[in-house]
Amino acid sequence: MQPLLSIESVSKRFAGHQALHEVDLAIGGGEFIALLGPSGCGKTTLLRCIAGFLKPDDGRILIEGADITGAPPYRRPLNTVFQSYALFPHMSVADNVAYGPRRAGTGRTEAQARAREALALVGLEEMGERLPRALSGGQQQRVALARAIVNRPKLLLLDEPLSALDLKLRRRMQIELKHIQEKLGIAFIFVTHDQEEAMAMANRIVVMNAGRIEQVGTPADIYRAPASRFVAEFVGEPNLIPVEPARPGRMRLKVTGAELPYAEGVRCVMARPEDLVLVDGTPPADLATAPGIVEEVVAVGPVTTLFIRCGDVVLKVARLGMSATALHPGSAVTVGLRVSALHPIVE
Amino acid sequence: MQPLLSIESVSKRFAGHQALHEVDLAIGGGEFIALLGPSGCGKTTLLRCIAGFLKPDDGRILIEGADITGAPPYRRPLNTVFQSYALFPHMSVADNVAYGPRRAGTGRTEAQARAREALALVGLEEMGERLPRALSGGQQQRVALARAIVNRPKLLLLDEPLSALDLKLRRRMQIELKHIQEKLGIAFIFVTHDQEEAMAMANRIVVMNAGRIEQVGTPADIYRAPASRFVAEFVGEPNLIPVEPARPGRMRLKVTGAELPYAEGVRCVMARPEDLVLVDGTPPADLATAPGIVEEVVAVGPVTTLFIRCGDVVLKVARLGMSATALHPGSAVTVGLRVSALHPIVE
Amino acid sequence: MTAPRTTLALLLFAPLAFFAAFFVAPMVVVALSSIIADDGALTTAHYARILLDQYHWDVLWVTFRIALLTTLICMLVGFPLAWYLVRIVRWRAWRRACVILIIVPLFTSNIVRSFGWMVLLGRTGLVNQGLMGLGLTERPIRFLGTETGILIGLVYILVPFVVLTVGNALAKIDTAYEEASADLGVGPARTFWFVTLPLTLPGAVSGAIMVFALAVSAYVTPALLSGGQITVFSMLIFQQYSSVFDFHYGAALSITLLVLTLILVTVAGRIGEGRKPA
Amino acid sequence: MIARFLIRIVALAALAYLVLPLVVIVGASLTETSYLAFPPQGLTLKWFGVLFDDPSYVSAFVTSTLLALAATVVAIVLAIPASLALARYVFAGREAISSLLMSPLVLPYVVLGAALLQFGSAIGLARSFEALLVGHVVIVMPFVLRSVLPLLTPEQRALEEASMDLGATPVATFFLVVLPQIRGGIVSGGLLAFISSWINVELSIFNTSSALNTIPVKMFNYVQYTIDPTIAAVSAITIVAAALVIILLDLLIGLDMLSESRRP
Amino acid sequence: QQALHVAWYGGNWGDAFKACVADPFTKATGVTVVPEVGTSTVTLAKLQQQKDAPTIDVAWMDGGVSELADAAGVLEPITQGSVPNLANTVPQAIYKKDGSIYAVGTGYYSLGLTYNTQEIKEPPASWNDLWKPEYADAVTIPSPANSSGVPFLFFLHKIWNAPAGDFAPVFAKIKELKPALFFDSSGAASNAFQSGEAVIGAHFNVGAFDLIAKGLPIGFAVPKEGVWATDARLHLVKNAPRKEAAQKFIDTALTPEASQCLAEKLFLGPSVKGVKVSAETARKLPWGEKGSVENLYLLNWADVNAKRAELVDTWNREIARK
Ligand SMILES: Nc1ncnc2c1ncn2[C@@H]1O[C@H](COP(=O)(O)OP(=O)(O)OP(=O)(O)O)[C@@H](O)[C@H]1O
Ligand SMILES: Nc1ncnc2c1ncn2[C@@H]1O[C@H](COP(=O)(O)OP(=O)(O)OP(=O)(O)O)[C@@H](O)[C@H]1O
Ligand SMILES: [Mg+2]
Ligand SMILES: [Mg+2]
Repeated sequence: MQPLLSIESVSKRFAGHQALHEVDLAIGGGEFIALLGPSGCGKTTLLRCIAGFLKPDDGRILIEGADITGAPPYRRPLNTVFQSYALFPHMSVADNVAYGPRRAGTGRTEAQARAREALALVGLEEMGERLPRALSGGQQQRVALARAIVNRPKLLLLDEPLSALDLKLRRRMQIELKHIQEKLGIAFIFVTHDQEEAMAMANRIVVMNAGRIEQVGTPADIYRAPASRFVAEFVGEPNLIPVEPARPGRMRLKVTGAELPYAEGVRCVMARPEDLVLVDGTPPADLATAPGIVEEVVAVGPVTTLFIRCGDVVLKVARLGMSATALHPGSAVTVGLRVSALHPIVE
Repeated sequence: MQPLLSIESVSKRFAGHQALHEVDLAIGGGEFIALLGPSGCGKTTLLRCIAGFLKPDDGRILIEGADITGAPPYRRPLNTVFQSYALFPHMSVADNVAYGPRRAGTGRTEAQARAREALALVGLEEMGERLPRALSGGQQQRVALARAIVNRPKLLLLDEPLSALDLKLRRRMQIELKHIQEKLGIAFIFVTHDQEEAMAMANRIVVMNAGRIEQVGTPADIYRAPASRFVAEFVGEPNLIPVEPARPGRMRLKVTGAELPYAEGVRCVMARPEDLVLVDGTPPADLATAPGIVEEVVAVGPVTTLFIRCGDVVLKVARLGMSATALHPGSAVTVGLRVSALHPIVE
Repeated sequence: MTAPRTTLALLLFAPLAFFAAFFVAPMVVVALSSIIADDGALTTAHYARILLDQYHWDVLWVTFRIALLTTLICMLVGFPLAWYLVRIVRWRAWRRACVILIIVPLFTSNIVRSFGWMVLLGRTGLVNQGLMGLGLTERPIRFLGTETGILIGLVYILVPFVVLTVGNALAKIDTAYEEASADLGVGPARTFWFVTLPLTLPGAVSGAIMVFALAVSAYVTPALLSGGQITVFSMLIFQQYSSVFDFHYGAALSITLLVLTLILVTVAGRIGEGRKPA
Repeated sequence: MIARFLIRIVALAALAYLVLPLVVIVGASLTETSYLAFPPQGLTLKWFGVLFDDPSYVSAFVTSTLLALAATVVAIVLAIPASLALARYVFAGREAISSLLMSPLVLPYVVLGAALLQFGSAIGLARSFEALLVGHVVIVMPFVLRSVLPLLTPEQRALEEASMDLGATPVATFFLVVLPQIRGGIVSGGLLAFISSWINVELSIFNTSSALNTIPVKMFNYVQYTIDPTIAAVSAITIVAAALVIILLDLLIGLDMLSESRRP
Repeated sequence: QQALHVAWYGGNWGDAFKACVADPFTKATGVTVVPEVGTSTVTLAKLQQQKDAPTIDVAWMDGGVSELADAAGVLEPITQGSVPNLANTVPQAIYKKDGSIYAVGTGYYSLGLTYNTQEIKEPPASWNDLWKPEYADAVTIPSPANSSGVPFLFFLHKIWNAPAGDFAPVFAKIKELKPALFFDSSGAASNAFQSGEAVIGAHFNVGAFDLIAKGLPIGFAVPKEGVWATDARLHLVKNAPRKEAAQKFIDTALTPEASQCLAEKLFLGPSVKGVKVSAETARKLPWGEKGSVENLYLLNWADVNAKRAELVDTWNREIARK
């Protein structure tokens, strides 16, 4: 099937800085794509190329097979929620939202009705008469969202649309966004630097680094089988345990001494904190163990993370609930890890 | 002991909107306070009253017992890290940081030395010569921090200083901030809308809602024993299980039928998702159980949340790791909950 | 951003064509006539006559000094006024009334205004009467026919330009910067000096350049208020065009003033601008 | 507080300085004497009567106003695209073009006036309304440019992008988003432009004729020989008319260009 | 019939030209007159610029500028046949070059001593009174920007008997003067006198008597050295589009009625022979009560124009700087 959006080897360079480097990506209709990456990696640049505010130096962008690389923004069947909101300061909130329909030729009353509907969707039905500057940051962001979805585009680009919202509202908006997305069948490209958000919402996650795509995959793929150390570190907290060559065809974990089949270019393996357990008494046979000392205990909501020093390496062990706070820095413990849960990191 | 900062029944009203409603708060020296609340609840307003940019309509603000309610900002022994950074665009980074000491009469060399020191503290010693606009968002935020701490104030106000950073950098900055705070012994009032951040960093959390303080307490207090439904919902994902009056002096959980001592005004009790477990076989005696059907499975990093319908109520059950994804929507399960972990919510 | 050529052409075509036809072309005529001798031959004699003569440099110095002082005083008067209007006045009706008061004087004819100045500043004018009445001076102070008089007149018509440009710049400054400064323990006066002033500088420089340029080229006001006792460069030019009728020499004078002023203004603009477009 | 008080004093003194000559002029226009006198001796409106009886004054008023208006409008129409190009793009010759467009500001008007007359007669444009107009447009355009350019900021650019993203064509974007954003600059620049055109003598004087006379040139010629209260009356009318027009403008499009930007 | 375009001066001059010449002309011929108001120099500039297609038919210009206009070749000879009233004109007022008439005077005016009668009780008798210490900072004389400025230097040169061609003594003396202002327009001088800024100085009889007529305490004196005078002249523009009407207009200006009218209104000394004026007016004529055109110091404009640039330059360097 023809993808909704194809990005073919797009490059973009700013005065000596390669912001995008031969980026390839294909997105199907109705997909929810999260674009994840550190600050300055080129997320916004890629979005602006898709929206038409930047012309790629190289490569093509197609929507439903039609080359739109050179098309002006206002001819592209997509809308954007801007990182800086970019609300029109001289128009009321309702007029901001009604702007798109009005330009598309919708009558005044009809456009206002649709604006009201969109504002209701983001929980701002009563703010229509205000000017944007009379709203708080989070409220402004929701107006920007309402303004972008009111036109029912095929593709919505969102540049960190939820970053200014509090967790509760963010969760609500995540769910609502997802509903909106599913209900309208709009494909979303959602830029975020919050990997939990990306995992909770996206069908697929695109991880970018320094102008390149590092990995594209489902949230579980990205989380459990990161393609690089960068991805492993960027998406959640990894335990990166160094390995050394052992007898031919094998390599050995530095911490527990457990052995793994040898793989070329692998210097360490990754285990997520939740893959590690604390062992009381005799460990089950499939667990490799190492003794350690608790260094720090961080309890954040449902998860408590223990930082446990095992020789040179500090291992993070996640436990559910706050009960783990019974352990204090200095306690001696035994860490156990399932060798089958280890994922080799190729460098 | 005299508190460092006392806020006594401070109210602030903007053109018909009550932004702060008789807020009372006392903060000791060296405390790390997180101000948590939804967008528009008055966090920034409260901070601006403390900093002196807004004059409360009512109430008093005292620092070490001295009434500073009417004092101009430049006479208050505290500094602010602004939500928008507000770095002086016409000065180099070093000059920005040296600005406070210089204006306080410190000599040029001495001020520059202190600026360098403060910049080193935030890891930017090499950026002194640059202009703020040549830095990334995260770096700008750290400069703002350096500028605010260089004067060694007794109290530092931080308005969402980390909200623009990606998760990885934010985690690093959280740790660094905490270290700086402990090292300098400065009290921090830290505005955030991220409850994980608040829990990870603060000694005490102040939860605000609609211009009022809902609860003040340690992270564990707030998380485990929220004073209201609002706090319970704002800080993490609660299971709110309705209760009904049972035989005299007792009330009954609607879901499992377990009984609790009666308390006035309680309509529901809270259990965190990590307090609930899935039961295989015979449950232990201290667990109340209920059968249910899995509705949805959401895996976000280390935690997988199962949404399980038990009659009218959907219960959230948190499990560590992605193994839980073996359960699919539609599976029949038994949910168990420890009655001792339940916290009644007073309305 | 690099420009799509067609967009650029579209935007610039009309203004450039207009300027080419009605500014550049006539000025080329002037420039050409400045290098033509009476007999039609090419010559640099007019320029030599200007540039090799100490007198012209003296007049230039007077001209630029007056323009510079005018600019300075305009800033000193206009800045507080702009500040007052933008930051202090809370009552909108009064601010608007002030804006009107600032703009309206520009509409009055120079000549009538010079009568006003005579009534106010003349030998027997209200100011001198007041000063003498208070015993502050015995003889009337001469304002008219002095550089002071010219300054008073020029500042009068040029101050509104500063107020409007600086006022616009002030209104645009994000107050967060001033709050940050106050937060760092710096009082209002020094916050102004170290933060607000530098931030308004681009606007102020733009206003100052406008004032300086207008003051350098002003003719009617200095002519009326100098009482024929001080010569500024534009008077020399006017003389050639209107009473001596030496158009070649007049053209050379014009080009000299134009070039020198442009150089000064460009240098000042470089210093004040600093900000490059995105 | 003290600084604030001082600023108040300076500002009020400056306002007084701006107003005093106006008081003298308006006062002198009311004198009963046939010469200019201040304070006025007796009060009369007869000098205004003289003006209104003289159709040439009325027509000069109309010419001046039309000319200033047309020059301002043309200058705005030309300056906006030019400033968009200068603010938005980096291109070869940008600096040169910017200096060129600003340079009429530093040129004594009399030079341009004579040059235009000379050049204009060569192309058959001398001493017509059009000849006056093009000259005025040249000298007033820098005011509009200088006022509009600083408003075309990157933040402003983001709004344009948002507009186009929502499907508005560049033209629609210009009228619905750009124009409202730079209105303040256009208004204040346009006002300066209008004023500069309205009071110009040096440039106009070469291109006026009997049928085509502007108020300042008419007054200039008049006062070369005689000064009497009629010219004070002309100025007084101008003052009142200008004030009324500004108030009207304020009501119509809002001149709140100096109001402090309020942050949320 | 097309309207006739006549360039003349502003202020009360224009009013008088209209009342004394244009109105009777229109009444007689039915041709309306459109005034092109401007100073002599601006008028000349306009004539030069539109040499090829003039719109102005007749132009009033001052002595001095008149010669420049002739040299610039923008004038058409006036002939006896087309302007019969030339016969009534005093010979001094008919300006010829190479035998053809390029200009004709319509009345003389002078630059005399004008003073404030409240401040100065005795009419001043000599130009040298301007240097009296009690008038310091309250004196006015024309600057070279005024059409009388350069001629006035010649006049001073003559009354002080300076060596021929050497103006240094004149400038030296002027340098000692403590002026309120050097006026560059007649209006500026009037302004200075009516505001009290100047109490004594040179001013045109036209302007001075205008002030007197308005009730100001001003006096006009012809000192013992005499006064310098010039005239307002009419010129026929070369290739004038309405030549015949233009000639008729000039003819009208040379009638005794017009001349008398100008004398009554502007106190111009008539250039038409045998014009009678009232005793009241006679007192105000440029040559004083008893004089005639013979008493005027009329310059040779060729000399003036030849030295104009040099004198302006010297003035700039010596006088107009502090
Ligand atoms: N107009 C420009 N000129 C020069 N460099 C630019 C420009 N725009 C972006 N860049 C650079 O290109 C890189 C990618 O920027 P981009 O805005 O796409 O990052 P981002 O991934 O969106 O970051 P963030 O999460 O901070 O928004 C950065 O290093 C940035 O400095
Ligand atoms: N100057 C003002 N005028 C009118 N209303 C205001 C003003 N400042 C704030 N408000 C209102 O007061 C309320 C509290 O605003 P405040 O900025 O304190 O919220 P906040 O908790 O900091 O929100 P956020 O998390 O979005 O920054 C909001 O509803 C806001 O709209
Ligand atoms: Mg970005
Ligand atoms: Mg806030």
